[in-house]
Amino acid sequence: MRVLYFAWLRQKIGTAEEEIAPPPEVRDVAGLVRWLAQRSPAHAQAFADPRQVRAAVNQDFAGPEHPVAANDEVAFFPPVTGG
Amino acid sequence: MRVLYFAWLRQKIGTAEEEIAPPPEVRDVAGLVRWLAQRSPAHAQAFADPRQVRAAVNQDFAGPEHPVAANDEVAFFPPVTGG
Amino acid sequence: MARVLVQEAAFDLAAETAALTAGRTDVGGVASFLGVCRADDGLSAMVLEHYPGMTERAIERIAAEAEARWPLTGCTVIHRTGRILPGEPIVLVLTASAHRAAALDSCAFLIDWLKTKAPFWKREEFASGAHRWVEARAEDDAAAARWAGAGGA
Amino acid sequence: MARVLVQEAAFDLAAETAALTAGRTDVGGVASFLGVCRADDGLSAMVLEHYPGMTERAIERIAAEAEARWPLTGCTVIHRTGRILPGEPIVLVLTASAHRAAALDSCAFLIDWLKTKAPFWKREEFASGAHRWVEARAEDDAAAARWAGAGGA
Repeated sequence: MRVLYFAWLRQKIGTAEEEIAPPPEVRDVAGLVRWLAQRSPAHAQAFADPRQVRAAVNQDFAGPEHPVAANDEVAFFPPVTGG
Repeated sequence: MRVLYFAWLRQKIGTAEEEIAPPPEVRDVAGLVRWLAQRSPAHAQAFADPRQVRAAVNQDFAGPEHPVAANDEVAFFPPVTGG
Repeated sequence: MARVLVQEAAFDLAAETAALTAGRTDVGGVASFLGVCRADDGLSAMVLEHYPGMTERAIERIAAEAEARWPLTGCTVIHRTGRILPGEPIVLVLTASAHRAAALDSCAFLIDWLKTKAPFWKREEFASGAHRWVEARAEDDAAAARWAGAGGA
Repeated sequence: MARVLVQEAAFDLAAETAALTAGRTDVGGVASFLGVCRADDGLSAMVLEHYPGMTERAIERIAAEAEARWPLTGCTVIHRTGRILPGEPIVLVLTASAHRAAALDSCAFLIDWLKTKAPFWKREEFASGAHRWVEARAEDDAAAARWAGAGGA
């Protein structure tokens, strides 16, 4: 599974992208967040307030219950501020 | 009194502008329209349907009851179609 | 104060837009509406007549009203007159503000007003040689009326 | 189909506008919104990050929705990324239609959407050396929400 980070999530975690292989019990975005938050203190800090984090699965916005699978591209980022 | 005509009123009356001296009983825009309509068959035709005619007195839109005086500039035209 | 021009000549959209942001850093958005001559029903040209003097005054007054209702940093209205061919621009409204809503709303307000209250008259000329004066449209009056009482200030 | 560009380079407003009317006579109006970088609070630069791939797809999708909701003859969205200085343009939305209301409304719809749903993130850099990520604004969400369910088609 490919995970991307943008904006301050990228800065806090210290990488823009990582290849991960979460265990089978990680089935949705919320489960993936919980699992990622345990990878390092930096991850824990980045995901400390889930209300500040948005996700996309395969380049579509996705809520906490959205399923994730082995070949997905999952991105995490703050609320968007374009325009 | 200076009277200006625009668009099809100008075309029907055959002039863009005329200098007139209506009698003292012509006190407002409606009275001026009635008086002008009697000046010629062309004037009568131009003012035949007063609902199609708008007026300005001294370059401000004016309704039928707006007063008119000797030194005024009074304009008649159809509803505007700019933009 | 707004820049208001009534002229036969074409105008330069890029230069007019640049003038609203040149040398300043408090402009967050520039909204614009460019009205263009369509060739409906075989139209070959549009001839615009106006009331010199009154037209400029009336546009300056409504632009001042827009500047009072919305916090604009700049406002430009250019309306052409004379003979205009299909595809050519007729009118340009530009509004600039720190925030986009003020720019977008005031731009719509001004073009709705120009359609219903500015002393311009359009005559359509057709390839057949026929011509006719454009009639005012009730939907334009309705669009202009929705601004009455609304907005800030 | 809309023209959608996400790029670091500046864009040419006049050329983009001209492209929407070139060679056609069914365009009655072109509405545009140009978003510009302000220098609030001593800001020295804005740095825009995006999600390559998703950004373009998301904009193309919303532009297609605008084209379904309003009878547009053309639509262009250009959003810059990277480092942008105060006074420089950030985003351009252009919509063209036979009638002005469709152009004006769809332009406002697209810029409201870009502010709340397009995957861009802004970081502000200040003359002091400080920097901060811009936070999403509730009023932008409200502006975008007013389009839900409204509009034609």
